[in-house]
Parts: sequence; C-alpha cells; structure tokens
Amino acid sequence: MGKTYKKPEALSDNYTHYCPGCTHGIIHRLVAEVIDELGIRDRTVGIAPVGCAVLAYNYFTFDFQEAAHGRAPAMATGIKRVRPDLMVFTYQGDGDLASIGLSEIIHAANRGEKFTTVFVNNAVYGMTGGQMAPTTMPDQRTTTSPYGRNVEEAGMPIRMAELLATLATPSYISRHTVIRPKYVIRAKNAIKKAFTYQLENRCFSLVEIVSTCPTNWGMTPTEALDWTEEKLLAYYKLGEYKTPE
Amino acid sequence: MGKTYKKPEALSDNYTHYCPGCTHGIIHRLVAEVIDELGIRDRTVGIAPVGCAVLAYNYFTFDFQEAAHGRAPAMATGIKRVRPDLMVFTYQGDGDLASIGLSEIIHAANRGEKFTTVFVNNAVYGMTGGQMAPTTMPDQRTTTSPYGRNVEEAGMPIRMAELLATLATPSYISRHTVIRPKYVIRAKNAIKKAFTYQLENRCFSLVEIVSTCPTNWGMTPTEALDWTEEKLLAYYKLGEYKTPE
Amino acid sequence: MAKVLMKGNEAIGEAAIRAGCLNYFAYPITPQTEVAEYLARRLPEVGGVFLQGESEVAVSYMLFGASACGARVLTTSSSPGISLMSEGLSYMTAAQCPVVLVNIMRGGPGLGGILPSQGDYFQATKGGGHGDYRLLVMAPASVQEAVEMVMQAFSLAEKYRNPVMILGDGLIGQMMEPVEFPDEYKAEPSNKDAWATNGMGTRKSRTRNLVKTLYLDPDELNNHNLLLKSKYDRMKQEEVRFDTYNADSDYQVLIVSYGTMSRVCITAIDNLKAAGLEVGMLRPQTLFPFPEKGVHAAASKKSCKIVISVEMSMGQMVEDVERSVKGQRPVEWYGKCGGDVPTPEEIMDVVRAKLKQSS
Amino acid sequence: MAKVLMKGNEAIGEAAIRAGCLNYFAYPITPQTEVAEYLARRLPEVGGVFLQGESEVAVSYMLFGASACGARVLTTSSSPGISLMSEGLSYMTAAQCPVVLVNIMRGGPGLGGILPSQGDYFQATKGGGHGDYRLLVMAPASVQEAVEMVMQAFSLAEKYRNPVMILGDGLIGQMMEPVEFPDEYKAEPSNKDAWATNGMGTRKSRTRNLVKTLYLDPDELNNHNLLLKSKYDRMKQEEVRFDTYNADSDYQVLIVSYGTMSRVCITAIDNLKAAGLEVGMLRPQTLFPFPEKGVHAAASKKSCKIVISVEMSMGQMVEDVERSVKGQRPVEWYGKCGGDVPTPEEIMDVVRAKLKQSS
Amino acid sequence: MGYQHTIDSNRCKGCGLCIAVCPKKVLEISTDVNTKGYFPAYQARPADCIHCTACCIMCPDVAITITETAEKTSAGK
Amino acid sequence: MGYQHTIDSNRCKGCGLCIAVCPKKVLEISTDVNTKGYFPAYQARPADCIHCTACCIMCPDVAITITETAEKTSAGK
Amino acid sequence: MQSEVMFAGFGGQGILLIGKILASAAMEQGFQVGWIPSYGPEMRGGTAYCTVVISDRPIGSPIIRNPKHLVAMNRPSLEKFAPMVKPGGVILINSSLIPVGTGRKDIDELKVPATDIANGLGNIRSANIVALAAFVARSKIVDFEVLRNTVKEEFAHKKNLIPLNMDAMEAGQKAAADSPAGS
Amino acid sequence: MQSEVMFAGFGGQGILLIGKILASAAMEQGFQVGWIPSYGPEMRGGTAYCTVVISDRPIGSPIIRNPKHLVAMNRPSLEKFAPMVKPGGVILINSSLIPVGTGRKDIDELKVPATDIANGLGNIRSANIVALAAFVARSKIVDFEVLRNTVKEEFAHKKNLIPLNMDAMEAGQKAAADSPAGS
Ligand SMILES: Cc1ncc(C[n+]2csc(CCOP(=O)(O)OP(=O)(O)O)c2C)c(N)n1
Ligand SMILES: Cc1ncc(C[n+]2csc(CCOP(=O)(O)OP(=O)(O)O)c2C)c(N)n1
Ligand code: SF4
Ligand code: SF4
Ligand code: SF4
Ligand code: SF4
Ligand code: SF4
Ligand code: SF4
Ligand SMILES: [Mg+2]
Ligand SMILES: [Mg+2]
Repeated sequence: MGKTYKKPEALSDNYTHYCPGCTHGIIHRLVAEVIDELGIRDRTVGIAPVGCAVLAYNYFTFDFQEAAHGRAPAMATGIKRVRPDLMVFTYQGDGDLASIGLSEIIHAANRGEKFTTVFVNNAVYGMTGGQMAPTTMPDQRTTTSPYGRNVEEAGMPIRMAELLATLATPSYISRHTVIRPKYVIRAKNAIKKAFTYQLENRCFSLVEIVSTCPTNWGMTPTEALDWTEEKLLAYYKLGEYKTPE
Repeated sequence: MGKTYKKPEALSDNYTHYCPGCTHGIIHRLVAEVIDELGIRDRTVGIAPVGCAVLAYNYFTFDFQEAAHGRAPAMATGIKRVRPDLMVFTYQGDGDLASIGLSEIIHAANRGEKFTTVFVNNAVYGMTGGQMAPTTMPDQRTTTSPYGRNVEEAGMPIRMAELLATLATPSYISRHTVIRPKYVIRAKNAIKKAFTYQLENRCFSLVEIVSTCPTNWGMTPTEALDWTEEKLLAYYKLGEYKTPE
Repeated sequence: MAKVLMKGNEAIGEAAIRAGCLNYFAYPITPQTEVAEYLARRLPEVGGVFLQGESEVAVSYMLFGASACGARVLTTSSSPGISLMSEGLSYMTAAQCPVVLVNIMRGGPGLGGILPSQGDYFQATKGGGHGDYRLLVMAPASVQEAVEMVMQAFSLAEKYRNPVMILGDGLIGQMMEPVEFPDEYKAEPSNKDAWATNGMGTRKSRTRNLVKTLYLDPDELNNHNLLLKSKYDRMKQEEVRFDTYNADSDYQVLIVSYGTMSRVCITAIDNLKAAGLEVGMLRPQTLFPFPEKGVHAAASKKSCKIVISVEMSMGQMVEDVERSVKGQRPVEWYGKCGGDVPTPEEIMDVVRAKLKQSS
Repeated sequence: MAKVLMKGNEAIGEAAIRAGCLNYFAYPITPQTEVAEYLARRLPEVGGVFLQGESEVAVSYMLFGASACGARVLTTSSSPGISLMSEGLSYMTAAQCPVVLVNIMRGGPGLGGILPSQGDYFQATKGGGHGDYRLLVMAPASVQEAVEMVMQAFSLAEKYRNPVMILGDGLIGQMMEPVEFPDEYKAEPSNKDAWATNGMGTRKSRTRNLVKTLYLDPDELNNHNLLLKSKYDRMKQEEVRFDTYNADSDYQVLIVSYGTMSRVCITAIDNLKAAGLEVGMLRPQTLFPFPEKGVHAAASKKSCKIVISVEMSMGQMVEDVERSVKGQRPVEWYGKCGGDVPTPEEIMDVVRAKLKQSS
Repeated sequence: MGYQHTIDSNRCKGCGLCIAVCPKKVLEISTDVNTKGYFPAYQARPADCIHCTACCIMCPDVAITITETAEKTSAGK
Repeated sequence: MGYQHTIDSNRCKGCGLCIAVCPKKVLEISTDVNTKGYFPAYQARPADCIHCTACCIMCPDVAITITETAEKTSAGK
Repeated sequence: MQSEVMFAGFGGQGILLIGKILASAAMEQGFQVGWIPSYGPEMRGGTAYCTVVISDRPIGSPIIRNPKHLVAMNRPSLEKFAPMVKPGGVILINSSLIPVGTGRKDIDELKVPATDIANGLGNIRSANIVALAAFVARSKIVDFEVLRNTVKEEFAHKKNLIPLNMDAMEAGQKAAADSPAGS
Repeated sequence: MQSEVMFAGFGGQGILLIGKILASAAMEQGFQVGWIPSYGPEMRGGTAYCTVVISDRPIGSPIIRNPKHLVAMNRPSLEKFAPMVKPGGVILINSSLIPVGTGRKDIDELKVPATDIANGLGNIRSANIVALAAFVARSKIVDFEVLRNTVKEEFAHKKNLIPLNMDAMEAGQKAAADSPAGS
C-alpha cells in the first residue's frame, strides 16, 4: 500500500522563511498540487497578502502580484475583469482579510468576481508579532490583548465563512483545516473544487483554512495543532457553507 | 378621536433641501421625536453622513459631527469610547454604509459599539445624481447601470440587516419603512427601541429604513411609494432580525 | 473628425477610448461623475470594462491589479477620492504600474465644497502617499487640451511605467467646449511581456513575472529607489512642458498660473495691456516635472520686477515658483479657494497692487 | 524622575500618558507596534482607552470623533498606515481637531521595507491629503527628544486646534536610550466647550456645537481656508524650532539634516573637524513650520561655500532648503533610502567630494 | 370642533404624500405657486377632516400641524 | 523494499509534525544541528516505514520525499 | 468681439439645454464657444443657470460676472441677474411667470409669455425653445436658420418632438417681432 | 571616550537581553548609552544581534559598522562580525557552539564554553549571562558589582531565577579569569 511523494512543480525549491511547524507551508503545498493537477500553472496569477505569507511568491513558480494589506481581492477583481482567461487566487491571512480588508473581500464576493481566495485563519496577526485579530478567540492573550480578548470591548470573533455565505450572490464557501493528515486531504479537495468553479467561470470561491501560529501562540508546533483542534475548531466549524446552485 | 400634532423640539425650523416627497424628511422627524420623548437632546451627538443627508445637522437642534463618506461608524466609535455617557447615532445612506463604509459598520457592530445607526436605504446614490448602489435592485436603471443592474457583473443587492444579524456579538437589528402611516409608526417604535438599548448601554443598534428617491428613480413621490412597496419590500423584508438576548 | 461640443468630463471619457483604453474603474464623486456615467454607456458599446468599485481605496487596487497584468486602465475622481488612493498611488508607483488617473479638483480640505479648486497641487506633485515617488502630472486649461493630455497620458505612463495624473479643476470637467478627436490616433499597447503578470504561458520566455513592492534588503530597496529616481530625472529632461502668453513683451510682472486660472489671467493680461501695463504669463502644462528653468528664465528677464503665482489655492505652486526663481525676483502669491474663481478684474487689481508694493 | 532605559516606542507611549492623553486608537504596523503593545498594558492600569481599530482609515476617523468631542487622543503608525489616513488628516485639519499622530517612518514607496527611512517628509509637511492644510510636524533626534515633543504636541495641537505629527524614523522607535520624564508635568486639558460636541447639556451656553468640513458657499469655504491659513502663518511666527552644531565655526559646508540622520552627521562633523575641515549643521526640529530664515542665515555665512541637505530619502527636504537659501549658495542633496542608514564615513566622503566639485 | 389643522404653504413642497394618505380625501394641491415655486397642498374639504394626523405623519417637511383649539368639544376628547 | 523515504535534513526545521502523525513511530528528532541551526527529523526505524506519506502530507517544508526504487517488490505494489 | 448670454430659471425648465443649443449653433457658424453651467449648491430644487460665451477669438476667462444678455425664465432669476447685465444687452423676460420688468432703461427688454405660448402649442415643456427663438430673433446673436437646424439635430433622437419644437421656434420668432423693441 | 559592544547569536539565546543589561549598568555608572537592535529581515529564525554604545559624551551616530568589542554566541555570527571588530577590542567566543577562533592577532580573543557552563549550572538559558559576565570581567567596560545589581534588578519580577543568574555571573567571571589573555 506504499505511495510515492514529491514536491509539486508549482512549488519552488526555495527554503521558506516560515517558523518551524507553521502550517502556512502545508497550505502552500496544497495550492501548488491543485495547480499542477489542473494544469493551469501557465495562466495562473497568485496574489500575495501582507502578512507572513507576503513572500509566498518566492515559493511558487508562476506569475504573482504582491498586494497591499487587505487589498488582494480588489487586485484580483482588476485582473479578472480585464483578463477573464487568467486563473487568479488571493492568499490572505485573517488580519489581512477579516480586519483591514473586510470590505474588499465582501464586495468582491458579492459582485461574484470569478477568482479564488485561500483564507488562512490563524486567529492572530503573525507577521507583526502576535497582535489581536478579529478572529482571535475570547480571552485569548495577544500582545494587544495582554489580559485576554475582552468580548465586551472587542466583540466576538468574526466567522468569515458564515458571513460570506449569507450573501445572495452565488459562490463557493467552505472551511477546512490542516492539523491532521485527513484534514489536509479534505482541505486540498476543497481548494481544488474552488479552483474548478473558477475554471468553469461559475462563481467566486473561498476556502477558509484554520491554521496555526506556534510562534505567537507561544506553543510548540504539536501543541499548536492540539489547541487548534480543541479551541478553534469548536468555534470555527468545518464544512461547506455555500455552493453555487 | 382627534389628535394634535406639532414639530418636535429636536427638529429645527429650517426648510430642508430635500426634494419634494423625499422620505429623508420623515425619518428626520422620527429621530427627533424619539430624542424628545427620551429627553436626551442635551447629551446627544448626531453624525451626518456624506449623502443627501449631509446637511442633516441643519435640521436638528443638538450637537452634531459631519462624517467623511462611509466613516460615521468609526467616528461614533471614537466618541462612545471616550464619552460613554453621550448618546450617539449615525444617520447613513446605502452608498455611505453599504458601499464605501461597509467595513466600518460591520466592525463597529461586531465590536458591539454602543451607538445607534439609522440606515436609510433608497437603493441608489441620491446626492451624486442617481448612481448604482450595492442595494440597487436587479435590472434597476441608474446612471452607472444605464442598461439596468446586471447581477452577472454587479451581483445581487446587499441586505445589510441580514448581514449584520449574522454576527455573533449581541445587537439590535431591524428593518422598517416609512411609505405608509402604519409603517411610519412602526419605524418610530424601532428607532426608539434602538436608542433605548443604547441608553441601557446594552448593545449596538441599527434600524434600516427602506426609503425613496423620487428624483433619481424618475418617479413622482407617490409613484415612488408604490414602487418601494412592490419592488423593494419584496426583497428587503421588514422585521426584527436580531435582538440582544 | 469634426468639432463636437462636449462637456469636459464626457470628452475625457471619450479620449480614453480613443487612446485604446477600454478599462475603467471608478467610484462616483462630484464634479466628475459624468465621466463614469458617460463610460457606463459607452464602454459596453465598444466591448470594454466598466466597473464601479465599492470605494476609491478598492478602485486604486483594481487599477493596480489590471495594469500589472498589462491592461490600459483609467480612473477618474475628485479630491477626497484621490486622498483615499494615496496608499495605492505609492504602491502603484513602486510597482511601476502604468495607470492614468484624472483628478477633477474640488474645494477642500475635508468635504470642502464641489466647486472648482486647485488645492491638490501638493498632493499631486509631491506625492500624497508615503515614500519617495512622483506622478507625472499634467494640467489642462481647456476641454480640447484635456482630451489631448488624456490621450498622451497612456503612452507616457507606459514609456515610464509610472502613473500619470491629469489634474483639472471642476470647470474643466463641467464646461462644454468644442473638441476635435484625432480619430485615427490610437496608441498601440506596448509589449509588456517583460514584466506583466499576464500568464507565463503567453510569453516567449516562459519565466514567471512578479510585480511587487517589498524589498526587505536595504540595498535592494535603495537601488529600487534609485531606479525610480532615474525615471523622475529623465522626466525632468524630456517631459517638461509649458506655454507662455505675452512673453515677448517687456513685461514688468510675470504671472505663473495653470488650468482654468490661467485663462482668467489671459483676459486680465489683455485688459492690462490695453491699459498700458505689460504682464507676461508662464503656464506650466506639466506640474511635475515643473518647468523650473523656464520659470527661472522668464523671471530673470530684465523688465520683470516681480513674479506672482496665481492659483486657486492658499499657496502651493508658489513654493515651486520660489525654488525656480532662486531669489532673482520677489515672488508673490495670490489665490482663493472655495470655488469662487477669481475674476479678471480681481487679478488686474492684484497685479497693480503687488507691483506698486514691490517698487 | 530618575533616568530609565527605554525603547523609543515605549517611551512615546508613556509620554502620551504623562501628557494627560489616555485615549489611544491604532492599527499595528512595524516598526512602531511596540507603542500599541505598551499602551495595551498601560492604559487599562490608568483607566484609559485602548482600541485597536480595524484599519488605519477607521482609526483616523475614531480620532476625529473622539477629539471632536474634546478628548485628547493619540495614534501611532508607520508610512503606509499614514497614507491610509490621508483623507482623515485632511478632514481632521479642516474640522480643526487637535489630534496627535506619530509616524515612525519605514522604507517606501509601497510596502517597501521596515527599516528606518525619512521618505515621508513631503507627505507630512505638504499634506498627503487633498486641499489646503498643514500639519505641525516635529522631528525628534533622540528618544528623550521624542518624549518631550510628544508631550508638547498635545498643547500645541490644542493651541492651534490642528493635528500635530511627530515624524520619527525606525531607529527612534527601536533604539533604547536613557529617558527622564518630568513626572509632575501633565498638561491640563483646555476647555473645549466653545466648539466640542460634548453634549449641549454640559455647557454653560446651551447652544449646540457643530463640527463639520462642508462649506457649500464658496465665500464661506474661502473664509474657512483663510482662517486655517492664518493659523499656519502664526505657526511660522511662533513655532519654528531648530538646533545647530558647530555653527560658530567658520564652516565651509552647511549640512541641513534632521532626526537620526543628523546624529550621524554630528559624528561626521567631529571627525572632519579633527581632520581640519569645518562643517556646520542646522537641524530642523520643526519640519513644518520649516526654519526658512534660519537656513537662509546659516547658508549666507561668509565662510559657507555650499549647503548639503542630508536625508534618508531621494531628496525631499532639499526642496525646502532650496526655497530657503534663495540662490545664495549652491544647494546639494545626499541621501539613501532603504533602511541602510548612511555612516559617518559616508557623509565625510560626500562632504569632501561636493565641496571639491563646488570650488 | 376642537382641532385646528394648518398647512404652512411656504414649507409645503407639494409632494402630495399627505393627499395620498388622507382617509377622508380632504386635501388637494392648490393652483397657486408658493414663494419657493411649489404648488402647496391645502384642505379642500376641511369639514371632513377627522384630525387623524395621517397627513402629519407622512409629511416629509413638517408642514402640517394640528393644534387643539380653545373650546373643547366631544370631538375634542 | 520498493520505496525510498528521504528527509532533506537541511530543509527540515525539526518541527516534529511528521513525528506526531507517523502511524508507525518511525521518526525521531536527531541530536545534531543542521546548517540552519535546527535539529532535523530522521527515520529512527526505517524498517517499520509503510510509506503511507502521512509525514509528507504534514510536512510544512516539503522536506520529505518518497520515491519508488528500481526493484519492484510485493511491498512495492 | 465676444458676447455672453446667461440663461436662468427653475431646474426642470430646460435652461441648460437651450444654452447648449445656442452654443452648438454658434459653433456651427464658426465661432469660439463655451458653455458654463452652474453646479453645486443651487442644483437641488433651486434656480438653474448657465452662461454661453460666443467669441471670434480664443475665449479667456470662462467666468462671467456681467453677461451681455440674459434670458430669465422665472422671477427669482430675473431679480438675481438682471442688474448684472451689461448696458446695451437684451434681457428676455418670460412674462407668463414674471409679472414685473427690469426697470432698466439701458438694455433692450423683451417680454415674451413663453410658458403660455408653449401651453398654447400643447406642451409647456417647449417654453424654453420659444424663449430661445425669441431671444435669437431679437439679438441676432446667431443666424436663425442655423439655430433651426441645431434644434432639429438636438431632437434627432426624439423625432416626434421636432414638429412641436419647430412650432415653438416660429412662435418665438413671431413673439419677438410683435413685442416692441427696447422699452 | 566611546566604546561599542556587539552581541550576536541565534534568536532565543537572550542576545538582546544581555545587551540591555550592559546598557543599563553603564547608565547606572553615569555613562551615555544607546542600545540598537537588529530588526527586520533577520528577525524570524535567523541571527539576532544588537549593539550597545557606551560613551562619556552625547552619542552621535547610533549606527556602528565597526564595534570595539564582540560577544559571539554562535558560529555564523562570529564569522559574520569578527572581521568588523576594531583592533584592540575583546571578542568573546562561546566555545561550546563555536569550534573555531578568529585567527586575529590584533584583538583579545576570549573563549568561554558558555553553553556548557550554563548546562552545568542546570539551565542552558543562562548561557547569555555567563557570557556577559565573562566579557565584562575581561573588558572591564563597566564595574562588575554594578553589573551584578543590574542583573538582579532585571530579574526582580522573576525572583526564583536570581540565584541561578548570580551563579552564572560567578561562573562567567571565573571563566574569564581562567582563560589566557589575548591569544
Ligand atoms: C496599511 C498597513 N497596515 C499595517 C501593516 C502591518 N501589517 C503587516 S502584516 C499585518 C497583519 C498580518 O496578519 P495576518 O493577515 O493574520 O497574516 P499572518 O501573518 O497571521 O499570516 C499587519 C498589521 C501594513 N503592512 N500595512
Ligand atoms: C471619498 C468620497 N467618495 C465619493 C464621494 C461622493 N459622494 C457623495 S454622497 C455619495 C453617495 C451618497 O449615496 P447614499 O449614501 O446612498 O446617500 P443618499 O444620497 O442616497 O441619501 C457619494 C458617492 C465623497 N463625497 N467622498
Ligand atoms: S509567525 Fe506564525 S504565522 Fe508567521 S511564520 Fe511564524 S508561525 Fe507562521
Ligand atoms: S435626491 Fe433623492 S434622496 Fe436626495 S433629496 Fe432628492 S429625493 Fe431625497
Ligand atoms: S388629519 Fe387626517 S383627515 Fe385630516 S387632512 Fe390629515 S389625513 Fe386627512
Ligand atoms: S406632504 Fe407635506 S409637503 Fe407634501 S404636499 Fe403634503 S403638506 Fe406639502
Ligand atoms: S511514510 Fe508513513 S510510516 Fe513512513 S515515516 Fe512517514 S508517516 Fe511514518
Ligand atoms: S515535518 Fe518536515 S520540517 Fe517538520 S520535522 Fe518533519 S521533516 Fe522536519
Ligand atoms: Mg493571521
Ligand atoms: Mg442612497
């Protein structure tokens, strides 16, 4: 029952700047595998966020644009409107997408822009050193919520998949994670589905992936996986929230 | 069964710049009546939007700030955070709140900022002469959708009340209209309820009011009422979408 | 093509189409919304892209995305809308995106008013956003000139891979004047395969393109800035444009003025000439690069006693005039902002008064 | 109070509290996030307000709302974040909101880099937003000076009812230096009943207050702009501040430099003096109002052959230096941006080289 | 009959909303223009007015007021 | 036995995710530091490896590859 | 030689349109022209006005404080602008809506009941064309035939309105002829 | 007189902390001091370093290319920075992790197995304090007693760590004494 495994073509050989055990790396690989399998590398344009994944383009082997913080969906809109033949995806963190970029992602989804968003939710601002995000859990300590997120002042964490799924415009919205191999496989299938809807020019598609930030959570990579399962997945329920009918 | 009727104190004598039959005038009056009845004029700060209601402060008799386009909720947040004792409301149009100001209203609502928003949805950009808004109906002709709103390109109209009601943070969210006396009375009760939740420091509160723009709809004021009832109310369902439990 | 009577805003929209730009992203704002309204009708007719963005912030990044994959794009807005594009302008310039922007200025600061103004000179020429960058800025004084500048803007933007801004005031947008479109003219989109993210597969060298603005290594970032600077220096060499009026006379006063304001000055100059006072004018057509040498030379003319910068602002271009004159002559400013454009009579009085003081 | 060793960013946060500002709204961005992290801990201890906004755009309007009802407010950010506040800054200045902002500059344009830079000089001093407005801009050269300027900023903001910006580079924020806080000092919030929207009921004259920026009538808007201009003119009279180094020597070269860059120049000047070459320096402490007279006088000194503007940018302050020198002496520029701060040795070579050329 | 129904003809913009909602068809648009250039509404059949305030409630310009008059009558309570 | 399991010790950051998911407890962290200063994972009990790719699937740094080796064996299919 | 005509009235009276028609006609005749609208505060509800500048050489300032002529379609605009008109110009007064005159002796006051005439023609909205025709007939600022063609072109996309507007042209021309020159 | 000390090593070795402690001690002794961190690209994963400037007069440039002294806690940083040290300075080498030397004759090379010593004390994390103590003992850049107090203050909020770090101070001082001066 053995299998072989090798690095996808869409992924470069570059050594990543990510911290040990950061799941950004897994998610990069899944995107690359999907692009290989769909054979669209030649006409794909990725958009890197401002966040730990800002250097994502160093790890992929196709055209890339680097966005301003939160604006990737507007850039993707610009590309798809003038070049509908290109396959476009944004790769965004939770601060990027759910805080400063909230308007851009909702409007793009609501206009039904035909691109794909890979939304990496690690419940914190990783790159800047662990500040509170709109997705930070109640009582979770971060450098800007040193006494724990106080829901009286900061409100409850925003669940983007649920929020976007309420829009009337057809779209594909689902939430996955990569903390165990079985989840990794499901996450990849979802990403493939999302890209396929784009290929068919069907609708906007977004896959939220509940991810980890061992460094800013102050945990070992494996502790981070367990905390994700226990705390994050209890609030961020996995599943398909919307499919275009 | 006769009744008396006179102008509320919170309303000034100034003649409004609104077009004949524009329901902004009715909504102004309702807000003023509620403020009179709650006796809070002395500690109320209103925030005018950028839109036809930008001059709202000329028609009220208490403190006012004039916002930038879409940013009223951020200003209200600033006020309530440093002066929780003040009663604060934003008065915003649909372009202001649902287009450029989408992020500000959602984040304010999600943080549970304790102010009130009166959201006047007339399905068009009134002040600038009738451009398409995120709330414009499918196939509705506007100066920037001269062939009618194409949902393939612009997506479906955004239903703000429904969208905001999905947030996990407690709030009061309802939708009303003012196209018939009976609706006017309900709308007023909802506005009063919203202000009362603020008085009790309970939660964020928003009342969406489906309104008219006879001028840019190219209708007489009475035709506008009928079109609202027939077209808008069919999509923008009236009712309470959320109450703080 | 025959002359047609057209509103500035509509003529600007048509000019873009004639220049081969079929992609327009914008957010409505007075006094330029007619551009959007015109293109909302026209672009579908020519198979172009019209999109009303949700905000000027979003629009600026739609421009980025579209132009970074090689498309010609236009946006138009007015003062507050341009402010919201500040970050985007810094990014687009850093990423070398050849976009064209039109700012039909209104009164500021803040919400200000919707009448004509020239209060955004600093923002346009010094860069409203962060970091070292410049826009190539052109200022039309008539609807016809607006059309010509818009059409040239696209080739200039591509020549330098730098955003170009047309800076007009509300009158340029609202006025109707006869315009002629060089109907044959249609700039050929330059080949952008060297840098555009238009899909590896479509390019000969099947290496990937990357459009970015982050340079974590200080030397790389410094070199990137030196590259950008070299483009601005080249603009200063090759793109400076200005016009003069009554410049061969022995003018005692030199007026520096641009846009609609300069037309009012022309009437004032004619009247003053009739009344026996010679006044010359230099009208910058490019605000960046600014005609420094031209202004210096014109100010240094023997007969010239004083230089006056006349602007619909509280004194912005006057700083560039001062820099250019280098102390050769006293430099004065006259301006007004709010929308009430100074009249020829007003200018005449100012010229007489300031000349009197200076002597 | 005794000296403490503190990081610039943390000292800035503490300084605000000492100045009686207990309200902070901000969005994280390197290299100044430590201010937010410090105040997130400290403000709750002193019963203050700490709020991380959803974006810099929102933050700028939170400042507007809070200051317009009379509260002292602070925000801190870095280059791209300040660009997103451009519209807000235009509005706050138009509405005369006394807010204090700190920009710990990073390399630009675009995302640029996170290392020290002075590339936002234009944005800060000429106004990144639309319309005619100015910020009062102060540039500290040490952590201690940053603390003092932050504390003064609040009273200046209230004196003029105008936003005040502290413009520092990444080193000012990241360096640790000994600082002393005048622990008694605590500026009394001035009475703002004349204009603040703090609730009619709380005011003697029970007339309502209105904070707005729209003036549809052109004369009203022009008068409003004249009012604002009068404040800037007053700043030019009363607030210009600068420092000099080796200025009593018969310097052959005058350096104009600010912030961290000026400290590097001091070392270079000492070394050059040791090597027998006299160089003087003028360090603007206020960038707006700019020390025009000071620079003009210093440049006009007989011994002075040349003026060099040394900045961590591609040449921004140099334009104000040129304006000030008025052609008295050749004005040169030296700069670098990217984060690699020029070294004393580098400056020494530049000074020698440019002096050679000029003679 | 206890109530006084007044339309401020110079505040009125002639939009007709009051006319549309009057249960008693009391109101009509007048034929003479007001200072603002609008043709205001007026009570064509005042006697039919039951002072239900429907018109006041719908008037966007607060042009209509109903006051109690001195002599109280049954209709008045 | 038909498959070759390789860990690129200089790509490995020693995060341990592979170790956590290995059904056969094949992997361990080595005691010698790599060029990047990390202690990489290695196959302590290669014989137990069933080439299930679980470790490959979890490795954020694509440090693990499994290739088919020349001689096909039963285990290989 | 340069002359300016100001058109003023209520929003909705078609003021900007007749200004544009006059400008087009003048352009057809080879003049330099400019059409400057009022925009901003006045827009909503209040008075609308525009200025047409016609000149035989490039037009300098588009900002005109004292126009040569005025076409006033309602009372507020007559009161607001009549005093600004240069001596010697024509002031057309829509006497249907304006019971008064200018009281000025130094201008040529032309009273035309444009609204009534338009009503007579069966469509009140053509009052603006009646006024335009009358004004041109009196001021001779452009050739009447050229104006006629320009109006035709303007309504080319609404052919059914052309006869009405041609009648309006005649009626206006006639009204100008009938009404006594000067005053 | 001004001297500069560069501390360099892996992130996580407590490099920035010992820099700060030295700066505080110098401040206590009345010197002008500045502590300049590395921030940016290097941050994540790679080497961390900071420079402490100590002077008897106001500090000009905070940017130091050629420090007087170097404390190198790992091999990459020794290789990167040793060549930049001014002649006559002290270079401390954490010989537990660095098998090599500088090969320079113009500086005072001090080899201290800081990591091993710390391990011996029961907590590898105190290696930085061992190195700091050894460096100060050798360079005498600040008074050892003052340093001792500063370390105490630094750990005031983690009292339980004070004994450990005091032992580290002794061990470091001793290590410096034992190792031959120069090389
Ligand atoms: C306009 C602007 N504001 C702030 C920043 C600073 N910044 C960079 S990344 C980031 C947050 C990143 O968090 P997230 O999006 O969750 O990505 P992660 O690093 O967690 O993957 C912030 C605030 C910036 N670069 N630009
Ligand atoms: C930054 C900015 N962008 C655009 C505008 C122009 N603008 C003013 S109001 C408005 C839309 C108003 O529509 P809405 O909010 O629906 O209010 P309404 O007039 O319909 O009541 C726009 C786009 C502006 N003032 N500022
Ligand atoms: S900081 Fe967090 S998100 Fe960023 S690379 Fe490290 S672990 Fe991953
Ligand atoms: S334009 Fe529309 S919304 Fe604005 S005042 Fe007129 S009717 Fe009301
Ligand atoms: S009060 Fe009632 S009955 Fe009387 S006019 Fe008004 S709506 Fe009609
Ligand atoms: S509703 Fe008011 S404004 Fe409208 S017609 Fe009636 S009285 Fe006049
Ligand atoms: S392939 Fe499977 S069995 Fe082999 S090491 Fe990896 S996880 Fe363990
Ligand atoms: S998962 Fe990859 S990086 Fe992590 S320890 Fe295993 S091989 Fe190394
Ligand atoms: Mg994150
Ligand atoms: Mg609206």
